[in-house]
Amino acid sequence: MMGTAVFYLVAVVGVVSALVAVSHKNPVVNVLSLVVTLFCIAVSYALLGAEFLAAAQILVYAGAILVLFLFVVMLLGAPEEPPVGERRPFQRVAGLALAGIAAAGSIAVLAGIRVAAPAGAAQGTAEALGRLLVGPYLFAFEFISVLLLAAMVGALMLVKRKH
Amino acid sequence: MNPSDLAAIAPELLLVVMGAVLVLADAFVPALRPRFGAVAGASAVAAAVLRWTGPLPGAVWSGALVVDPLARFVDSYILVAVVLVAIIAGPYLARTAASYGEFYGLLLFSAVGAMVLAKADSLLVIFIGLELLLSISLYVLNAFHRDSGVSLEAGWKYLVVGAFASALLLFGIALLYGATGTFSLAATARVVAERPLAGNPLILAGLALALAGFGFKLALVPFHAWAPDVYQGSPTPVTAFLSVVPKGAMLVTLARVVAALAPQALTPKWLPLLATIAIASQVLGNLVAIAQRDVKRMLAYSGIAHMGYALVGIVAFGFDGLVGVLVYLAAYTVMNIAAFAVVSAFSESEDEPHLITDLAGQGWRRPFLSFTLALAMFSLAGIPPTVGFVAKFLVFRAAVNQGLAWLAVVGVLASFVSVFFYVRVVYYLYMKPLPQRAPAYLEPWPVRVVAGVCALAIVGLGIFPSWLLNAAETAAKTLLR
Amino acid sequence: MTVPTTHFVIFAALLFAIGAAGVLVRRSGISILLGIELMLNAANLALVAFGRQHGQLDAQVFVFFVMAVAAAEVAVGLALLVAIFRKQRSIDVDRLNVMRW
Amino acid sequence: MWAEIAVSAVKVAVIAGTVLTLVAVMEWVERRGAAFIQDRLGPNRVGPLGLFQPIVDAVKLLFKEDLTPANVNRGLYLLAPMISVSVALLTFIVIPFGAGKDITVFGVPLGGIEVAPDLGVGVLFLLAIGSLGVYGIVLAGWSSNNKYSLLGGLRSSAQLISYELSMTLAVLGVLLATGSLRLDAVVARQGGQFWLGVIPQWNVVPQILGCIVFVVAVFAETNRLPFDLAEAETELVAGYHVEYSSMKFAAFLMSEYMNMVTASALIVTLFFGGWTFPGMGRFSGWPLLALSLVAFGIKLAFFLWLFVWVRWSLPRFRYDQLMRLGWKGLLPLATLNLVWVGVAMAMGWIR
Repeated sequence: MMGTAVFYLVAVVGVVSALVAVSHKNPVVNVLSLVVTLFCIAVSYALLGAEFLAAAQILVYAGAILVLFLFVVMLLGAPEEPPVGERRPFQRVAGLALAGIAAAGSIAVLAGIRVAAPAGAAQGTAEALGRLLVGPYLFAFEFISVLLLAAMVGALMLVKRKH
Repeated sequence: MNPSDLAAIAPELLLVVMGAVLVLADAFVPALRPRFGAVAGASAVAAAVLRWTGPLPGAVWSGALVVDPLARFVDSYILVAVVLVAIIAGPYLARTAASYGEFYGLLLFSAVGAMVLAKADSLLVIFIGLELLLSISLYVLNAFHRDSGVSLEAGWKYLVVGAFASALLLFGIALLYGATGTFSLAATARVVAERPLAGNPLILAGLALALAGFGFKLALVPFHAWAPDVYQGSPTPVTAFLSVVPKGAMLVTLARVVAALAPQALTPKWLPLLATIAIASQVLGNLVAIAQRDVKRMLAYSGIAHMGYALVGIVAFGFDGLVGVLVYLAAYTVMNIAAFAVVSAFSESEDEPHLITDLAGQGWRRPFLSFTLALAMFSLAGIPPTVGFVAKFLVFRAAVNQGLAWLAVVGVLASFVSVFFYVRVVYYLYMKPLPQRAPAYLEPWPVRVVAGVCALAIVGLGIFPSWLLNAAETAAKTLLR
Repeated sequence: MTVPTTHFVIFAALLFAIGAAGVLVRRSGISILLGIELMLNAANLALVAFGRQHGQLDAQVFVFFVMAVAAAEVAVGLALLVAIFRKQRSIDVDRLNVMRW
Repeated sequence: MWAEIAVSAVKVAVIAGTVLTLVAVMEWVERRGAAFIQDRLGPNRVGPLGLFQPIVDAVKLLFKEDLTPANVNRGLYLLAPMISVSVALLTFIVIPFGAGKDITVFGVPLGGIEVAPDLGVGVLFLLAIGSLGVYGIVLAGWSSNNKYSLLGGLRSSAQLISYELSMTLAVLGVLLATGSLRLDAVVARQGGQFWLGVIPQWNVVPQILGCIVFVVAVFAETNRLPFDLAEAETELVAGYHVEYSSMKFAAFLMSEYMNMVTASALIVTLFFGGWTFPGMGRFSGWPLLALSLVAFGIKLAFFLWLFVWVRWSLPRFRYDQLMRLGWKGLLPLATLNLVWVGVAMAMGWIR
């Protein structure tokens, strides 16, 4: 009961702030609205029994990734972009139309699925996820480290000063 | 995890370690930088040897990977591409004074991503391998010449398109998971066999999104718009790499996904769509290529068309089709790398466009490289006795055998169109007079070596394709279990 | 009473579409990257919802990996933006138009 | 149900009240402590030993003119101090201040002196909420539309992200030894037993390295000297809060002191046995609760004093030194600590 009310609340807030995040012309407001949306997603995770992911979502996205965004926005002097559509009205219309079609289509498809009541109560605790990570998903877990290494080397390469 | 799991991925481990070593060596022993290319190439060769001498145990790492003959086949040509690119990158890096260590390190990481992708048996591993190792390294490699506007532009465009495609793919994976309840391709095949899911909207929407993601990465029409800019802007050795390795690994992944879901549930529904994409890619790629003045852009559109041909092999899914795809990938690798190797030697600066008119008259002045370029063009056009002809023949034959003769007919017609712009390159090389002030091009030996190897492969495999064919047949058998 | 999976997934689909619109419409590099983040997050939410549907934790593991991957992608993307900004003093990606066919 | 809510509400009120009182006390301690270290008297006019000074300060701040500069970004400018205070307050809800597992009040189990004893992801929650604190500073810096503020905000965001890594790694060592994310489990593990009969089994003993890293990192996370580059008054005037006055300024000040209290409480809980004390096995029920609160209070007071002590003894780091220390000093040390804990646990040296 309580959970249901919370879900619809965060869903509405999440969608609205997502709209602000992609449409407002001030980049700092964009980033902050996205923080709100991601927070709403974290709450949804908690409602879905994924408590570890909920915490990780805030820690990783709100606490690190979006701070990085803010950092870059400020480093580059928070440039405000000229209004959209000034130079490419076509792309704007096409983009919005595509997204609208995608949203309508996916909702139509998803509303059409008949889903049974949630099956098991698999709680996403840190321990349960940890056992999976070093068990069946060990390869991906190790492999992701190569990915992070590559990203680190690449990001540094792009911004370091000439020697 | 057990020791056999580690043994199964020994080549990948070797490349990861060597990549990290090269990055570190750049900082600690800068004097050795000019030798990094040789080290990277040698590691790739060693990895290939390990792959061919090592075990092929099938599913390893709790079903995350399948190390089978198919994976070995794809690995081989990925590694060949790495060796060739490592060789031609030397002169480029020397000219631009870029960071050697990072370049080769990322090249090796990228190759590992492609190799993992080629043997992924789980949507999770596909996602990580495809999007990230393959893409993240490539975003940086595209923008490697970061003082140049076009290089940064190429990196940015590839990043946005790549990330957009990965998001599409991820949502597709989510929907597929919603329908099947598993990430494993092997398990998906079982689920699909047990329960007919053909009409399930989730699986259809999921496949559509995943297909769009793959389409972006393979630069298939209508997801192709990024390719010309990225091809033109990236450093030429990187273009050579990115035009062959990601596409090959991804086509094989696509084949694995299709093999898991098809034929029970999907083939009839998806056939027209895939066929349309294939035809559109061939037609658009070849027609727009005619209008190009820049060789790299022309090759980009030609690449779009070639992925359209290769997709015919997937549409005509089955043993013949798969063999066709594999041979096509191998052929495409040698002819494309040959073309880019020569183009990189025929240009003064990476920032300037590589105009076709710049090639005028070079045929007589620089006979060896020009001959290789001409050979590559004939092969891309599919003219016998080159390997390009063999590849096209196999793919179209597979289509005919599957009762899709019309698809083959369209393909052949599209190939006829393409002859025009491929041969135009040869025409410029040999029939046009050398301009008064022809730039003095460098012709470093590494480029000549690569050109020679590729030329030999184009003709050799074109005349004696049985070796390649046998390898591809062995590989294809494993997928159709 | 629990919220049906469908509702979670519709929420995710809406966010996904909004993110996609952002990527297609915006001109500022930062906003484009934000849109991509939103899309990835929407897909994550759908994954977790389906995971509960199937009573499995595998989807949550997948999401965990996607988070790592997104972080890496953002790091490279922002580094590229900084490099572009140094080159042309702007992150308006419409100005990245040297190459035309 | 109503009894449970009432007990929770009382707990929240008591903990929040204590923390806010501590903030006022700390302000006095800081001023008197600074004076003591610099061999002068400090505020001594209002009340005995100047103890009522914080009240006077608060009144002064309250009645000052509340300026909002003309060209700030209004919404974000107002939001920033609120974020800072809310984040600082939120982090308290998982910290166990005292015993009380075995106590029931009006038939409701007390579950320890902690607001949310049932939160399974305790430490993660703390880290997650703590990582949001940077928004207050960054937004204050940006929305003020002032070069000094912006620089302060920028520095701060880089600093907080860098040190958060080392801090988290240091915490991981403790979590690895505990095998749980819950802070009460962390405390329980350290209580009661002794090495060689005399050394309490506090995490600080096997993980001295992790403890040092953690302490240094939280100094940076709270933006206290020697890491207060975000507000370095000699170069940046006052950094991110230069444009703030009156209560909004006080909000930043309060959140800094609250963060200090949290940080000290965390050091105590993670590395110094939390509310446990030697010989506590002989007590139970209310006496145990009372003694545990005293034990926690003493430990907490020591680390709070450490914050003051360090602030008035050490000079400020230069920005590049700060970054070097974070990435080349603390991060490897924290990793080393984690490896050591892993090895020690695998070999059975730590149970």
